Order: sequence, then structure tokens, then C-alpha cells
Amino acid sequence: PCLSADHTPDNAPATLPFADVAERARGTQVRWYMYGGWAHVNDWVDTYVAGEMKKRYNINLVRVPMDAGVFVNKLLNEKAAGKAVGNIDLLWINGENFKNAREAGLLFGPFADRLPNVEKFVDPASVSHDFGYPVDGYEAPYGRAQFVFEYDTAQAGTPPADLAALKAWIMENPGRFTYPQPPDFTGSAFIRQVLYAVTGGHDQYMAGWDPDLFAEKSPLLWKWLNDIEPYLWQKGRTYPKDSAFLDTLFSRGEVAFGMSYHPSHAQNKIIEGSYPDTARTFVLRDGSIFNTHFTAIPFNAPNKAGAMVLADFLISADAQLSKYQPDNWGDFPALDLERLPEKERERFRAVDLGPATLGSDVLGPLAVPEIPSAYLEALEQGWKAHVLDR
Amino acid sequence: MDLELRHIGKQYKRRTILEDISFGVGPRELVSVVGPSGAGKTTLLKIIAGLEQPDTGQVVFSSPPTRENPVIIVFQDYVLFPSMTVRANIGFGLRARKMDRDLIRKKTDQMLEYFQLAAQADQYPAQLSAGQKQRVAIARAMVVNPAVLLLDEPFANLDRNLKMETARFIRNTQKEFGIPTVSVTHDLAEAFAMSDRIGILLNQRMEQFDTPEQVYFSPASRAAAEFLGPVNRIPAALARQLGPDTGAAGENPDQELAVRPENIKITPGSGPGRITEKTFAGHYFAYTVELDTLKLMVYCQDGRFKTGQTVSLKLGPGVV
Amino acid sequence: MDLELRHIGKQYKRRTILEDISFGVGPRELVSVVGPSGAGKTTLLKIIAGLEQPDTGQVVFSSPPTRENPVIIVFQDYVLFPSMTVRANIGFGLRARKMDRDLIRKKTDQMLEYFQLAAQADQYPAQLSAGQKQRVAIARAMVVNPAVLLLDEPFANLDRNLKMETARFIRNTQKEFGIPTVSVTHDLAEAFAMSDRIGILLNQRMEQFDTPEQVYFSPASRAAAEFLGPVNRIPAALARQLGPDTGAAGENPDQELAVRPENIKITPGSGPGRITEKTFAGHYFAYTVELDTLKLMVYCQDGRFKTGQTVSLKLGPGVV
Amino acid sequence: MSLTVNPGSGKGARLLLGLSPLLVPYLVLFCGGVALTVCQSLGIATPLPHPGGLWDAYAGLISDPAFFASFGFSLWVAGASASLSVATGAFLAYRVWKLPRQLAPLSLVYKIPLILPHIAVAFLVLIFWSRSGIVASAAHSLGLIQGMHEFPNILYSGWGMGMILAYTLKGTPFAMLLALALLARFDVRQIQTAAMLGASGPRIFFAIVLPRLAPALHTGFIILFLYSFGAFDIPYILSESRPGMLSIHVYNLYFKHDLARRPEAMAILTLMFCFAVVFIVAYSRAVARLENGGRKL
Amino acid sequence: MSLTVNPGSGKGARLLLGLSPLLVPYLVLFCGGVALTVCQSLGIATPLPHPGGLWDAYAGLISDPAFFASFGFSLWVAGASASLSVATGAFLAYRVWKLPRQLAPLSLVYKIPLILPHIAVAFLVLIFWSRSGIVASAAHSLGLIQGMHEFPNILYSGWGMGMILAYTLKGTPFAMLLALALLARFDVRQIQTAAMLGASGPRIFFAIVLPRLAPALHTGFIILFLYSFGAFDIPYILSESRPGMLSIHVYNLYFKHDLARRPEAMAILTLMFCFAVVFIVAYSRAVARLENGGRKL
Ligand SMILES: Nc1ncnc2c1ncn2[C@@H]1O[C@H](COP(=O)(O)OP(=O)(O)OP(=O)(O)O)[C@@H](O)[C@H]1O
Ligand SMILES: Nc1ncnc2c1ncn2[C@@H]1O[C@H](COP(=O)(O)OP(=O)(O)OP(=O)(O)O)[C@@H](O)[C@H]1O
Ligand SMILES: [Mg+2]
Ligand SMILES: [Mg+2]
Repeated sequence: PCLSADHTPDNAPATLPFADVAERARGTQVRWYMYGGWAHVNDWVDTYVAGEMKKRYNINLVRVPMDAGVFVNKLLNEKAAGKAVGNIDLLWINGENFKNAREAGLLFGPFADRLPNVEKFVDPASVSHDFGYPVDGYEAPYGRAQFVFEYDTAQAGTPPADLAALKAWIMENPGRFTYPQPPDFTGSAFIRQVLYAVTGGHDQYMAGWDPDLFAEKSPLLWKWLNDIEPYLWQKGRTYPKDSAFLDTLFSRGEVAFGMSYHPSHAQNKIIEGSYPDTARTFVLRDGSIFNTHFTAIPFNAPNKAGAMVLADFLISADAQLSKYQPDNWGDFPALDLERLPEKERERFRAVDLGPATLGSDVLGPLAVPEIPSAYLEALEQGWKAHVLDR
Repeated sequence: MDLELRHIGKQYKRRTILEDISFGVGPRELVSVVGPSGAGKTTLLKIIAGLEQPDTGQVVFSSPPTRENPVIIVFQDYVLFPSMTVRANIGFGLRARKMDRDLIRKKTDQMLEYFQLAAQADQYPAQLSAGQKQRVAIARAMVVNPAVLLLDEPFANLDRNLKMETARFIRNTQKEFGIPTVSVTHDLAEAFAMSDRIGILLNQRMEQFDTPEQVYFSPASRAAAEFLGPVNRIPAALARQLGPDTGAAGENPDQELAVRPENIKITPGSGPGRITEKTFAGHYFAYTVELDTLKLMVYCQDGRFKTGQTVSLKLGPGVV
Repeated sequence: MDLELRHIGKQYKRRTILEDISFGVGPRELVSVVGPSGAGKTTLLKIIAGLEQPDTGQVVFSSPPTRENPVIIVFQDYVLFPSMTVRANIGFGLRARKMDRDLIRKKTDQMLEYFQLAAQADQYPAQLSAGQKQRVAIARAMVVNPAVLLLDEPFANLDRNLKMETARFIRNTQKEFGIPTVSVTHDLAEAFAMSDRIGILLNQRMEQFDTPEQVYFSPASRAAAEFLGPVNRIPAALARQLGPDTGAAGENPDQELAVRPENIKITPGSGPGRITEKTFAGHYFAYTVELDTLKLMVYCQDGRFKTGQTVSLKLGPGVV
Repeated sequence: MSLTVNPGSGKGARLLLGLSPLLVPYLVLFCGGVALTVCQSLGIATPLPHPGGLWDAYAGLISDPAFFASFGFSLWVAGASASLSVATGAFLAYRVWKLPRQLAPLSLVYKIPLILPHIAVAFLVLIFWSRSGIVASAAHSLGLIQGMHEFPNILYSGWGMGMILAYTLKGTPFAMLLALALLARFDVRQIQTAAMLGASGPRIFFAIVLPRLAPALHTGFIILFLYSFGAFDIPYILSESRPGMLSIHVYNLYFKHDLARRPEAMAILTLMFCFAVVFIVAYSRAVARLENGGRKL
Repeated sequence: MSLTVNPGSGKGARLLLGLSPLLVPYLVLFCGGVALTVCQSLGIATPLPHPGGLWDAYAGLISDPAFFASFGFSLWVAGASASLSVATGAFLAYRVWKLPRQLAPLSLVYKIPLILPHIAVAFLVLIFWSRSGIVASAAHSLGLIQGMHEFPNILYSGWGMGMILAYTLKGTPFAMLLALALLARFDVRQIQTAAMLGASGPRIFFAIVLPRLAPALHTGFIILFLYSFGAFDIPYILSESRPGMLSIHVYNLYFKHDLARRPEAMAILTLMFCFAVVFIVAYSRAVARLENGGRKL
């Protein structure tokens, strides 16, 4: 039941058996705060997820669009104000925002391990860290994404195969390439991608923050980025504000390459009609970063039971499959397919990702993990200092 | 330059203010318009200036006013520019004409001097007395040599001496440069003294338009006569009795004579009048004299008579 | 109720406007203050009303004014409430006193009637003529029965008839309710006619403060005399020659006599004077008469004399 | 001789023409924007081909009671906050204007809140006025209240008090500035005269000062009302879930990153826009009738 | 007998006291907010414990030339857009005010842009004025330009033209409304008199109308300047990367970076706030000196 008074936080779900939790959640409302910039994702949540939640648990799902940075700040302020019962039940979160939220004590948990679908179908190793920060059960896996480039076969011939080729291409075709300005999520991922490629791979960074290493390696990255800058869109005087802006530039043909942290992004755009049917994706030989995204519950969620039920449903095979369909979203499952019953596994295999999305056969071998978030912050700050404000 | 008004008519919200007003003002001529408060005098000036549209009729100039030779109106409430000093207000018209700086300075200084405003040159209108504002407004208008000059109560807030000097200045300038001038005023003495012709605006119409003496001594109507000053109505029979000097004393015995207070002479005597009221009014005394049932108003420079005293009366030469 | 000013002094930006002004106004008394434009008359009224702080001195009331019995000032530029109709303006003070609605209606209707504003009752100030505004301001002040009444040029924009009626109304009300009243005016005739006492403000000081006749005939100084009207200065020797009626003709032969223009009589004759200028001024004519090197101003009701004519002169009884 | 020609005729047209070099880029932009919005609300020129009929989006809205609830609630919040801002602003402006000269520099203080962005004000309201917020804590430690429950539940009363508070805080200095701009040229003798005639402080304020301020206050009201009605920054932080603000609804539908997503969002926007136009026209008419013509000047 | 007491003394204090019930909740809120900001900029009461020294954040900023570049650029954008808005607004207001009565309803048009939120205006500017935007396309199809590259690169000129355009579009009707509020009580005879005295249209505008509008325009300038200086809605869409707007920098620090950098964000906010205060004081002083005292009324 939804609590009306705002002075008694209900933390019982953390200890109750899941069946009781589900019982408590029945007939309640769950408010899910999530990034709202993708119409198809919003659609999927509003129709499929909301429908299933209603059908299965009689739960009313309310989707509230909000950038992760903003709701983290909202929670920070609520915490500062001592607001024990807020109005957010579930968050879609990962990486730096998760780290921020954890460090500021904004999250409820651990709860992830108590979700039956996590217990049964998720490989604990694959979700033990989020951008190098321990998860500790404070967030439940929800999906998986991998960085890809986009191009239009009707415009460009064969895309560059590796970063060196990309650089050469950029210099030969001035004004036809750009990347979103960090700290935009996608732009930030692009420079990490470049960092791995120009400094000799990702392994060296996995041990955690090492200032000396960073000081030694990062100049290579800055040099690479500064080398291409004069050849970028608008001569590098300005960068697209965010990835949506880059999408627009790409769709209008102002630049030759798009990029996305979601492999199915191009396919979605084709379906939506804003990309030409000839748009395709590619990855560079140097590797392609992947990450897992999660759901988490705020410390002052009014309906923690409902939030847990929703989080559990989202990682269920049904939801993950539906999400995997390119018409719906095309987001890669966070499940360990090996742990699924054969029949279910078959259904995943049967999904046609569409011509623009690369299969896991291409993506899998090139996947490299995300960098620990301390590097991420340092990279974003360094980019401003060494590239933008140079 | 001269101007002519032809059958001007004006209404405000269906109430007729002016009806069929026609008169002309020649060059070098100064016309005063007098009339009761609310008669439409200001409205008439605005119509001449082109700031109000008449409902009927038209104003015709011998040569159309231009920016260099404008029709200038000095408003009853001055309408000074509040954000400019006195000096800047007066020089405004000259600056608008892109006149040489030194010349502007010289001309405004002359005006400041003439209108005794030198001490206030750098004050803003909000810091002026009413009379000072009025002088600034007049100076601002006069400095640009207007083609036609319209003055709305130009002396209302000036003391006697300033009034005389200002009137003389306006009169001289106007004569010298041939500026037809229309002045609206409540000060009848001033109107009589300075005007070539006087128009009496009464009951929406121009009741009379003539020289001052004609207007005063041969008013077109009883209303006009009474507007210009108190009039004693004396039955013809009585008048014959009083008046050895009466000119054309009434042929008709029922007729009344209209006599102005200054045209009755009081002499000490035993009757038939008795003084019931005496007021001091500066250069004359106003006596109320009872004569049978009649109450007569008499202006007389002699202050020796007292209330209650019986006196004899004589009609003077001028009968209205 | 009476009021007293004690040694009032006031400066604006180091320029002294008023210096050591002291006088009293008794109940039922009406005092007129006259003086040249910019002399500080308005400033003085504001000080009495408590709207300006004097730099020195104080204003003392026999009983302190309250909200019910206020000091009311009628400003030279009226200060009507622009967003209220004439009726609402006049009734404002009554509404502020939470008077009964019907009574307010009745009282304002009376005032509207009296001041001939009935037709304008529902107009806004911006739609009134200047004289109408002035009457609204006076009516608005009179309707609340003030404890002290201060009038700044109350008649400046009224025609002769309205002026007389308004003056009479103010005088009667003021006498009846014992309201000490100070009126500032440029209209000397009106000031002489209606005031109990007159104060002449000249050169920052109250030059004279006395009854009208005293002020007119026994001015405290030459400046005061000249302010009230033109003065002819005639050497005592000449005066003796002209004046059979001279009272105390100068003992000292070098002394000059000051004679007002209405105190010189013109009679047809062969000299010694010659008329050089003649102006018509309504109920009198102003003649300029040359007498040797002297130019004399003579006011005379007789209009028969012509410019160029030689005339004899006689001094009248009143000598300043 | 020549006649004075009345300059009336054709003057308006010439004036409009004179305005055109300034107005055209303006009109192009705004008309363009509005046209785009209306088209998309009809399913024309949407990025995504629109399957349904022209009026689908509108039909959907009109049959939805929640839409009207939101609409009404938005009206309430906008109306209440704009009225409060204007009233407080006018009053404070008058008091500040009356401050003696020496205190005038102090009056700068009131301009400072202007720099705080709306969103910051929203956070501040949240931090200070929630039941567990700073004010409640202060009241508790001062012993004014025994527990948090006694503190009035301002932010979640169901009446949008939090939003109204935030908008009012932001709107008041704005209204004040407007009113002070008009008071700068106000003749103090108006007030002195009214006081002399026996008017009390409140009467002077209502009968003399308010009419003088009216044009600024009407202007201020329109601006604040429309802003509160259409903005989503403060509701973003402070809105309660039910009833929701219309702007948040639109925001949910469309705001993110791409202007044109959905006919429904655009239909709401179109309706809001129409409402704004109707509101401005109706309000101006009402004011004009109230002030009946001649009162100008 | 009793003396009239001069009411001067202690009046100011009493007035301030009278204001207090209205001012206190206000001051609590704003002072509270400011205090929190300042504290956090010093590393006190931050969400995460702050390891460094008190002045670290400020030292970091002051040694960073990019900060000053951003600061200067924000100043430029705010100054240019506020000046443009005020100038255009004053001029349009005057022209609208002069429209004959029959055309008065038309003048409602200018109020309508007020309802468009800033962000929508930003989008409109983007859609219309980018090199691949509607205006460029129109120019192309009209044959005015041969290709996209001939269209002036308004949005990415490095001078913040896009933002200035958007802020000006939004600010102009605001300044107009302000100016019209003052003109509502303007005596048309002032203009008639000036014209009679031979003043040309521009001279009348500059010598007579502008001084009359001055208080509103100064007020408008302050509001618009501070808004453009501090807001991030329009820069969010239209800002170029280099030089960046200060507000975007704060926004990124606040929402997109590590919590550990909170002191830095707050230090910038504090500096911006200080600047706003200094700006208001300096501006008001300058205006007061220009208008030298007595000109009131
Ligand atoms: N805008 C207006 N609307 C309605 N009536 C008006 C308007 N302006 C003037 N009037 C009326 O027209 C009449 C004439 O006004 P006008 O100002 O011309 O009088 P006036 O002769 O100048 O009077 P005064 O000597 O008092 O200045 C007055 O009765 C006045 O009430
Ligand atoms: N605020 C002010 N600042 C500076 N000087 C002022 C101010 N107000 C008035 N004065 C000056 O004080 C003097 C007296 O002004 P006041 O208005 O009292 O004159 P007044 O006697 O009423 O004149 P009038 O008969 O012309 O109305 C004038 O010279 C005027 O310029
Ligand atoms: Mg008049
Ligand atoms: Mg005066």
C-alpha cells in the first residue's frame, strides 16, 4: 500500500520473502523515473511493460521522464531536506550516476539478489561491477549496450576498419565527422573508445584509478583528438551538444558517421523513419565498449515492494525478449542465455535484429569493458582542459 | 501669414462644444478669445493647431505651416519636457533646427535673461514654481519665431509686473515678425489692453468678434455685456431722473438702460441712494447703492463714502 | 482654531527661498499672500501643510490637526485623482470619513451644483477644462470642512463671474465654520476684495502684513508699493504745483511723492501735461502723460482724452 | 491658400509598413513555429508517419477527463501564483518607494532574487518547506511544534501549494520591479492630498496607488500567468502526481531533445497556445472595459 | 497649543519593521539558499565529504583562463541580447503606442510570443536559422543562395549569435510590455509639443520618449541581463562549445559530473551571484548619477 505520511520509511521489503513482497505490491502504483529521450523506449514501457504489470500484479506503472543526473540531484536535495518519503520508486541508472547515488547514500538495498529472476538467470560475475564500481546488490541488471558507429551505405563506401583508418578518413573528408561534446554520455564513450585504442588496450585500466598511469597515457588521447579537430564539423569550433544533435546531423547528411551506445539505435531510427533505410552500423577492430544498465530503488521510495516487483519483471525472460525485439527497442538482454531453458534460448535466437543491427557474433568478440568511473571523470575533465579549452 | 477659421464645429460625446465658429486673424494681429470656463477655448486653440480634428469646418492658412514655420501652441498647463533643464527646454526648438551651438546658447541666454529665469537655468521643471514654468513655456515657443502663435492663458500664474512685461514682449515680437496670434485669457483687463480684436465665446458660439472698445461699449447681447463685467439695469424712467449726461436716454419708457458700474458717479448728497456695501479693490472701491428697490453696483476711485451714507447718483457718458 | 508661523526659513540647494517669516491667522480670518512669481508662496503653503520641512522655525496650531480636522491645501495644479470621475474626486474625503452613502451623494451633488460642474460629474480629470479642474479641486477641499484651508492660486483659471462666486463661497464657508484660511494669489483686486489681511512676500521676507487698505495706501517700502501697482514718483516741488488737494505735501523740497495712477486727475486744459499713450483696459483707461521730463501713468474712467492732447493734472487725495 | 490636411487616413497602414522590417523576421519565426505545431498536432509533417485521422489527437484529449483536470489545475496554480505575486509585488513596491532616501540603497536587495533561476527556487522551496525541511526542523527545535506531523503539509496538500509558493517567490520581485518603474514618475502629492483628505493607508493604496500601477500590474499578471501556465521548470521539481500540471504532461510527451514527436503533445501545445491567445484577448478586453476609455493619461 | 511634529525620525526603521512579515519568509529562503551555496563551494555540507582545503574550488577557478573566457562570453551574450531586446522593445512599443485606436487590437499580437517557453524559442531558432534550416532552404529555393555554405553561419559563428537571437526574440516582447506599461500614462501633448517645435521623429523618440521610458528600460535591462547571464535553457540548445556559457558549465558540473566536483559548481554559482550583486549595484549607481536626483516626477 502507498503510504501517505512522510515520516515512516518502509524498508520491510528488504527482508521479506519475495512472495510477500509481491503480495504487498499488488494493486499499488509504481513511479519509474527514466531517461525519456527515446520515443520507442517510452512506447515500449507505456504499452508492454505497463500492460504486463497491470495484468500480472495489478500494478499501475507511471513512467516519468527525467535525466539520471537530474533525479540524482533531486534525491540529494530530498535527502538534505530529510524527506523520508519521496515520490520516485524505481530509477534507470548506471555508471557515474550510480556511483554518485551510492556514495551519497541515496539507494535502498541491497535488494537485487533477492529478485528471483536475477538469482536464476543472471551471471553474478557479469554484474558485479558497474564502471568499475561495486554493485553490491544496490541495482538490478536491466539491459546491455555496446558502442557502435553508424554510416549510410548510400553515401560512404566501406567504413574505416580501425581507428587509424578513421583518422585518415576524417582528415581526407574535412567537416564530415564530429562527436558529441563530453560529458555527454555518447561523446564520453567515444573518447574512452579512442583511449583504449591509442594507449594499448583496456586491460591496464581495470585495476582501478591510477593517477600515474593516467598522466602517462592520456596525452596520447589528447593528441589524437586535437589532431582531428580542425577537420571536424564546423572546423571543430563547436561540438554537438548531445547525441540527439549528432543523430540529427547524421540524418540530414551533414556528417557521414553517427555513433550510439545502443547497437539497435540505427535500426530504431530507420523504423521511425528519421534515418534512411540504407543506414548501417559498424564497429572498429580496436574494440567496442559495452556496459550493463540497471534499475535501482531510492532510499525514500514510497513503494519499495512495487519497485522490486517491477525490477524483477524487467529482468524476466519475457521482458528481456520483448525488449530485444528491434520493433520494440532492440536492447540487448542482460541475462546469461546459457542459464535459460532451451526453449527460451531458442526464442532469443529467433529474434531478427534487422539489417542495421550487428549480431552478437560480430559484437561479442570485440566487446571491451567500461573503464572505472574515476577515469571517466578524469577523462571528461581532461577533455575540457586539453581539447576544448586548449 | 494670416489664418481663417470657417464654420468650425466640435462635439465631445454628442455634447456640442463649438458651433459654427468663423473668424480671421491677420498678420501682425493679436486676437484675444474670452469666455467662461469650459466654453471650449482650449479646444478651439487645439483645432487651430491641428491637434484636434473639428467635426465640421476648416482652418485655412495663407501659406501652410511647415516644420520651419510651425503653428505653436503654449498650453495652459505648460507641457514642459520633464527630463530637460530649463535651458534645454527653451533651446529645444533651436536644437531641432540644427542651429549653431553658440547661437543657441546666445538666444537661450537672451530668453532666460528676459524672462528672469537665469537663476533657474539648470533646474528641472519639477523644481520650478508655476509662474516660472509658464515663462519657460512661453520662452520656448517664442524663441523659434513661429508662423502662428496660440497662447492658452499665458499670464494665469504671473504677477502683475511680469504679466505686463511678458505681454509687451509678446506683442512686440508678434508685431515685428508679423505673427498672427490668438490668445485665450480670463484676464479681461489684459485682453482689452493688448488685443487688436476680442472674440467672446459664449454658448458654443462666437457671440461677438470686434475691437476691444466696441466689445466693451457696444456688446452684441446682454449675455456678452454681462460676461465682460457687472451691468446695472436701470428703468428708462429712473435713468432720465438720474442722468443729466445721459446720451440717448430711452425713448420707450418701459425700456431698461444697461449701465456699467464705472459709469455711475457718486457725489455726497442726501439721496436718493444709500450705500449698503463697500469693498476695497485696489485702485477703486466697489459700492453697492440701494435706490428704491434697485441695487446698483458702482465703481469709484473715491474712497471717502461710508456704508450707510446717503448719496446722489449721476449717470456718466457711457451707456452700454 | 488659529495658526501661527514663527521664524520660518527655507533653502533649496543653498539658495534661500524664505527667511524669518512670522505671522498668525486667526479663526474666521482670511489672509492673502501675494508676491512675485517664484517668491516662495507655494513653498510657504507646503510648509504650513506639513508637506515640506522648514529649515528653521515652526508652525503652531491652537489644536493639532487630525485626520477628521485636517489642514487642506488646494494645489496650484489641482492634483486631482486621475482615475476617479469628478464626482468621485469630490466625494473622496467624505468616503474616507465613512460617511453615509446618501449623505455623500447629497453633499457632492450640492457641490457639483454650486460649482456648475453637474454636467461634468462623470467625466475624468483628463476630460476637463482647466477651470473645471480648478473648481473640482476647490470643491473637493471645501466639502470636508477643513480645520485650516490653504489655497494656491484658487482663481487663476476661472472667469470673472465664477471667480466672484467662488470667492464668495469660500469666504462665507470660512467665516461660518471659523476656518483660518491662507490664500496665495496673483489677482490683487481679488486679494484686496476678499482678505482680512494681506501679506506681501518680497525678497525672501514678509515685507508687509496688514489690512488691504493699509497695505495699499501705506506700503512699508518702495518695493512693496511698486509691487501692488504702478507708482508715479513726483518731486515735492512739482507736486505742490499740481496739488491743491495734496494732503501733507512734502516739507522737504528734495523729497519725492509717490502717487498711484488713479490718484491723478486729468482735466481738459492747456497743460502742463501732454498725453503720449492711451490704452483701453475695460472699466478704465490708462493714459501716459508727459510732464516736462516726467512720464506719469494715469488711470481714468473718462475716455474722452486723445493721444497728443494737452491736459491739466491734479493730484487726488490719496498719496502713498 | 491651402488647407490643413487631416493626417488621419492611411496613417495606420503606413505605420504598419514602417514596422515591417522589424516585425517580419519575428513573425516568420513565430508563425512558423505555430504552424509547425498545429500541423504536427494534426499528424502532418511528423517525423513518424501518422496513421490515424486528422483530429485523432484532439478527440483523444477532449474525451479524457484527466486532461481537463490537469487543465484546471494548471489554471489554478498559474492564477493563484500570478495574483499573489502581483499583489505582494505591488504592495512591497509601494512600501519600498516610500522608504526615505537614506534607505534607498537597501532596496537593491529586492532585485537580487531575480538572478536565482526558477529551478533553484524550486529546490529551495523543497529544502525549506517540506515537512522534514529546514523550517519544520527550526520550528521543532524552537518548540513551536511537537513533531513533524504538526507542521502543515504545504508541499503535498494536493493544492499545488509548493509550486504556488515557488512561482510567487520568483514572481514577486518581478512584479515589484515593474511597479517601481511606474512609481518612479509618480507624483507624491497625490498621496499627500489623499492623506490630507482623511484617507487611511489602505485606502490610499487601493484608491490612489493601485489605479496608477494598474497598467504595470496587468502586464505583470499576464506575463506571470502565462509563464506559470506553460513552464515546466518548477513543476518538474515540485509537482505532485495528481492532479498533474499540463506542462509536465506535455514535457512527458515531447520535451526531450526533439521538438516534434507526437501529435498529442502538439495538440496539447496547440490548445495551450489557443488558450493563451484567448486569455490575453479576454483579459485585455476586460481591463479595457473596466478602465473605460477616457481615463488615459 | 501643540507643535507639528516632523515625522522624519525613526520612520525608516518603522517602515522596515512593517515590511518584515512579508520579507522574512523571503529572506529566510534566499539567504538560506545562498548560504548553502556558499558553504558547499567551500566544501562544507557537500553531499560527499570534501577532502581539500576551503578555497580549493575558488583557487582552481581563478587559475583557469577558460573560466574567464566563459565569463566574458556569458557577459557578451547577456549584454548584447539585453541591449538589443531593450532597444527593439522600446522602439516597437513606441510605434505600437502610436497606432491609431482602430488598430489597437492588432497590438495584442506582440503579447503572444510571451507564452512560448525559452526552450521552444531556442528550437525555433535552430530549426529556422541553421545552415540546413528552413530559412536557408527558402533562400535556396528562391535562388538567393546557391548552396548551404553561402548561407551565413549564424549559429556557429563563434559569437553566440544563435543565443543572442533567441534571447532577443524572447526579451523583446518583454521589454515592449514594460515600455507600454509606462506609455499608457504618457501625455501625448509632450510629443505634439516637440513636433510643433520642429523635432524630427528620431529626435522626439530619443529626447522625449526615451527619457520617459528610462526607468522601465533600466529595469528591463537588469532583468534580461541577469536572466541571460544565468539561465541555461537557451544555451542548452544553442550554445557553441567554444567559448562556452558559464551556465552550461555549471549545469554540466552539477548534473553530469562526479559529486566530488560539487564545490566547483557551487563556487562558480557563488561567483555568478556576487557578480550579479555587483552588477545591480553598479548599474543602479550609474543610472542614478546619470539622472541626477531632482529629475524625479
Ligand atoms: N476629452 C474630452 N472628453 C469629453 N469632454 C471634454 C474633453 N475635453 C474637453 N471636454 C469638455 O469640453 C469643454 C470645453 O473644454 P475646454 O478645455 O476647451 O474649455 P476652456 O474654454 O479652455 O475652459 P477653461 O477656461 O476652464 O480652460 C469642457 O466642458 C470640457 O469638459
Ligand atoms: N524642488 C526644488 N528644488 C529647487 N528649487 C526649487 C524647488 N522647488 C521650488 N524651487 C524654487 O523655489 C522658489 C519658490 O518656488 P515656489 O513654487 O514656492 O514659488 P511661488 O511663489 O509659488 O511662485 P509662483 O507664483 O510662480 O507659483 C522658485 O524659485 C523655485 O525655482
Ligand atoms: Mg482651457
Ligand atoms: Mg506657486
